[in-house]
Amino acid sequence: MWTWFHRLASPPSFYRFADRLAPWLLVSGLLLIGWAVWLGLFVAPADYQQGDAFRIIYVHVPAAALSLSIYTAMSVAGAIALIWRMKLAEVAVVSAAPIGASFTALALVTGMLWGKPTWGAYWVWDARLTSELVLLFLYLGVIGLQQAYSDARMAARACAWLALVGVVNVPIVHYSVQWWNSLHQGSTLLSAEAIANPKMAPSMLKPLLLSMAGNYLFFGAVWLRRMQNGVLLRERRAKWVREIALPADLPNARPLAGGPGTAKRGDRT
Amino acid sequence: MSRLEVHQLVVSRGDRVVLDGLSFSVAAGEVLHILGRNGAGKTSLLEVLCGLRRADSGRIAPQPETRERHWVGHKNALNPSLSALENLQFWAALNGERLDDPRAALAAVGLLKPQQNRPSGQLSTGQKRRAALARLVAVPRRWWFLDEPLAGLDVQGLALFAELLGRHLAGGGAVLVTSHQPLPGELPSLRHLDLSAAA
Amino acid sequence: MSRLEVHQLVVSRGDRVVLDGLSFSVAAGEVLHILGRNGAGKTSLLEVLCGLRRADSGRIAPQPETRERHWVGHKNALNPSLSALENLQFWAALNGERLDDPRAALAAVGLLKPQQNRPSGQLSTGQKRRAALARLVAVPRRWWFLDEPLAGLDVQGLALFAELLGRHLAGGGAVLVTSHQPLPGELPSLRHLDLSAAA
Amino acid sequence: MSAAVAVFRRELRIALRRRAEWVQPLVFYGIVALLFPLGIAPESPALKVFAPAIIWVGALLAALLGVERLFRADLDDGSLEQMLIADAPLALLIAAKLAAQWLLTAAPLVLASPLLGLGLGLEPGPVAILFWSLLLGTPTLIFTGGFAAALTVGAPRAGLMLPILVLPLMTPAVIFGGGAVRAAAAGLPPDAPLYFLGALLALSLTLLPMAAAGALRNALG
Amino acid sequence: MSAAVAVFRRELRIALRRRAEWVQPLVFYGIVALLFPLGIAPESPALKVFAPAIIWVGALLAALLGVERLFRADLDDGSLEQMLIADAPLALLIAAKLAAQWLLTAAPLVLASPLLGLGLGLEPGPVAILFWSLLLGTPTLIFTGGFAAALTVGAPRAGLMLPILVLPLMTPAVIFGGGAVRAAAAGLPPDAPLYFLGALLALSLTLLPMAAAGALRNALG
Ligand code: HEM
Ligand SMILES: Nc1ncnc2c1ncn2[C@@H]1O[C@H](COP(=O)(O)OP(=O)(O)OP(=O)(O)O)[C@@H](O)[C@H]1O
Ligand SMILES: Nc1ncnc2c1ncn2[C@@H]1O[C@H](COP(=O)(O)OP(=O)(O)OP(=O)(O)O)[C@@H](O)[C@H]1O
Ligand SMILES: [Mg+2]
Ligand SMILES: [Mg+2]
Repeated sequence: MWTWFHRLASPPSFYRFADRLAPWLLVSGLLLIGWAVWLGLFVAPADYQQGDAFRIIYVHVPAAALSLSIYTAMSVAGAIALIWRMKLAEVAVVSAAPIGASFTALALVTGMLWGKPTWGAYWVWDARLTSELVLLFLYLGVIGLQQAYSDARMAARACAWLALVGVVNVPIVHYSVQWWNSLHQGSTLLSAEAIANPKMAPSMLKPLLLSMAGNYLFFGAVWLRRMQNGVLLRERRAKWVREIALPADLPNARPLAGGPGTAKRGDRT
Repeated sequence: MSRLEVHQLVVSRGDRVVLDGLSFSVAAGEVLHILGRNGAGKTSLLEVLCGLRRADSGRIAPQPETRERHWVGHKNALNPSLSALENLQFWAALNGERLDDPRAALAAVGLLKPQQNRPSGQLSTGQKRRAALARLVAVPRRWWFLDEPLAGLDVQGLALFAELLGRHLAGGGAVLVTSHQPLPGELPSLRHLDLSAAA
Repeated sequence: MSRLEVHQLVVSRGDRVVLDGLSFSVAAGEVLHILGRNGAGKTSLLEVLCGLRRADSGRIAPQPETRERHWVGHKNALNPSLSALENLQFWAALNGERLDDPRAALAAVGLLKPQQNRPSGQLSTGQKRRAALARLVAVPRRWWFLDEPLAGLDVQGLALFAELLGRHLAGGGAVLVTSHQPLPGELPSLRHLDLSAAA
Repeated sequence: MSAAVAVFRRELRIALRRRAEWVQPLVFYGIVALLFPLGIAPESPALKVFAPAIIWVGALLAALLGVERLFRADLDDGSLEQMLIADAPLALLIAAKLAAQWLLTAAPLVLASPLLGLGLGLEPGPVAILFWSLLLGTPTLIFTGGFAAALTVGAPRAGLMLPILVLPLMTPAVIFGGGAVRAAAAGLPPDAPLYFLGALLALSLTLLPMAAAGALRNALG
Repeated sequence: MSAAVAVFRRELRIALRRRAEWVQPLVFYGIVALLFPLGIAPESPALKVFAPAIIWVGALLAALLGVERLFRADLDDGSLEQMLIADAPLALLIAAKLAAQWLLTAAPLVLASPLLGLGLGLEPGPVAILFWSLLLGTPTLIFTGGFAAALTVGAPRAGLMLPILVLPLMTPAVIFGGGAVRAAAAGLPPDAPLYFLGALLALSLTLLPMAAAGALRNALG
């Protein structure tokens, strides 16, 4: 197990492993999301209080849950990067940040859209909402910090430190509904007790769970792809990258100049 | 520890490899004068040896201990608001060293009372360099890593430095030093290491 | 203007008088090598001559005009985020000069394409110094005021500098330069000015 | 004049070395705006009362944080020396530097202020006044900050005069700026404070670069 | 340990020599504090509601402006290099630096807070809580700022990065600090937020210097 882990951590084998895994994650994720959307929009009944507005839950809740999970994952990867100086983990941190920021933004936007009909305002300075906004800024901080350094390795390790320290905000977001009397509703789904005996009608719950699973898989696929790009860019001078990224019958072809746009796997013909 | 061995050292800056598999060794009592064109990697090498920068690969054995080495880099490590004396005392306290007579150390590099007490931001280039070199006198340590210590020193400064160097070597110390000018003084145990790769 | 005369110049730093009634003159085609112990006031003198610092009294006649003089001080005037090329172009624009071929000027001091385009914070000490000296090549001006221009230059750099200097003097320029090492190259019109007052 | 243009473009170039640099000020203001509501109860009506003050404090902060670095880097690397002896009036160069600074740090705030204002619960009328007051007031803040930075960059002792010199310029900008918005919110004409802001603006644009140039020369000479 | 003491004493000594840099943040803090009471009608109840936020944001500003230059000077003159390779744990040295910073920038504010609080119309009960919450919270602010400064000091063009990193990290302290005072003002027990502040304090005093040390080593290596 440990040796397997070690081998996987080497960039070329990770690259090939991810290459095989990512398409499966992507396809299954999209299928699940599609199924959930169909069930959620056309099969599930309208809510007796909120009418059809509640259906935004199928986007909001998975996005919000992912926004927290991704930050947590980043900090775990960050810890690995800092303790074992593992390059792959460094790449993992910086490639997760933009995805996390997107999901956070999505959670915020869907939340705001949902807030208008239910609370009568797009935005209130409520603890849950505010701390989620802080989370977005933390993600943006990671992205900005990465760009502030000219050395990719240093940048990634700085981001890892930030991810580690910033993770204190994650429990604050999650428990904000309990610690402050909040407008936002409490955890009815995402807690151990709630999973044991759900309070939601099964026809509404099922699409939600499907959508959750689909989004996680989708995230996995995107993360792997971004990590692949990151690894290629980092290792652009290594032999294995040239073998992958350059046509074999062009021996004089120059190594990749770098830049995210050039490091695509599609270059192999 | 009387010998420092460096094996197959690889050091890169940004994404260029600056030192590509460098090996050498230095023994007690020796001066290693590191030469090389501008950008050859002299500063980078010393920084790696001092533990200020990580090498990509290679081995340094035994890595000199903190309390056994001196580092005087391009920068003098003088806070401009504090005097040369205060800076020296702070440096000693930082390293847990006791200074018996810091003023004597400063005088040994040619900084007299008025220059010792003035905020070091008000010293001239060469005077600042001397204040940095005073650390070598104030606390005896076996390994000296010096990056262009002669920069800015006047003729008298060079003579003082030559004297210091001679005393240090006689006492069994070793020196790794970069400099674009020849080292002053009689140095029987002088060896050269030329890094002249084009940058 | 083909002669710079300095009369009874008095310059003080803080409340100490550093130069106390200095007089000398420099003519076109000459090099004045300013010598002196650390802290003798060489940098202060050049700064006064360039208009960066006020003299307490004395006369400089005629004060060289901005567009007629070059100043390369201890500091290189390179913004670390900008490349050597961009720094050179900015300097030219600041002074209303047009550069025909800035890249050639950088190449003339030994900075090739990769070093021209890299953020100058990522250059080595000697490479930075060269980037500063490129200003001398890029824009011809009659008066050069150079404060330790040789600091950090390698052997090839010294040779390049000697060449520059020779060409400048042949063209009727004049140079006031401080340096603790002898100036490189054949300089028939070299004169010395020794400020060696104890500081 | 072309020298001033060169300084302006250089500042922008240094700042824009990084992709997406322009997002930074916006994120910054977002965070500042968010801080205040955090300190108080969520839907307190006090928020609305304080909205202009909050936004003005954001502008003040940006002015402070940005100009602090303004001369420091140039002093350290020696570029400032070259500017001092360049064949161009120093005051003009400083004005160009400050203008670039305004564009980079304050202009985004001015543009985003309507959004921030609405987010903090202001009505559209006062929001428009907020926008204009910021447009008139932020250059004063930046120029005053630049002057303060020039004073402190070289001469340690001059700094003690700082409060005396800076307070009379910065406080009025902030007070009148807030005042204009409050007047608008109360349905009163906001012209008087706006005129005052305009006067301050004219004063600071013309006088402060010269004062800063003098301070810098004095600090380094 | 004696190395940490040396760092602490050096910081104080430098600060006393460079009083100008000192006055600047205080002046600006003064402007901010002045601005709020002036900004609204004298007896508006809004002021009272906002008092804790004003004081807390003031503390935050002081922390932010102060840490900006925390490592910069040492980086420039090379002292930081010597600290990195000194025979003393870097985290300890950083903690000493930050402790000195707290004493210089935050302690005066903590001491003045009762006065400020009463001046802004708070009752004595909440004022006491305000004092304690600041005492517990300001070290967290300074240490967080120090960590962010360590992250950005090596970056060639950090721009507004520092405040962007600092402010979100500081929000928890502001949330709990404001919360405690609000609870006290509402007659509720303020223990819970104070405990949180205490926990944050313990966390940041122990962990952040280590994180800052790691970040610094990374930024310079
Ligand atoms: C901008 C506004 C909003 C933001 C930033 C936001 C944020 C979040 C976050 C971060 C979570 C995940 C919490 C966790 O995993 O611990 C969440 C969950 C949830 N949100 Fe929102 N939300 C917003 C508005 C709304 C609105 C208006 C509603 C509906 C009235 C809503 C309903 C929900 C529900 C039902 C959950 C799942 C809670 C559970 O059972 O665990 N949200 N929201
Ligand atoms: N921060 C950096 N990022 C990227 N490359 C750098 C950086 N600093 C230096 N370099 C490059 O690394 C190489 C080695 O630099 P180094 O400073 O070690 O040279 P050096 O031998 O000390 O030169 P000098 O004689 O000029 O002092 C140079 O080519 C330089 O351009
Ligand atoms: N800012 C200052 N305030 C007060 N005195 C200063 C200041 N800067 C330099 N001095 C003093 O002025 C004298 C002349 O300094 P200057 O830098 O001109 O010497 P220099 O001849 O260039 O020396 P070096 O050979 O070391 O470069 C020195 O004694 C120095 O200590
Ligand atoms: Mg070097
Ligand atoms: Mg000098």
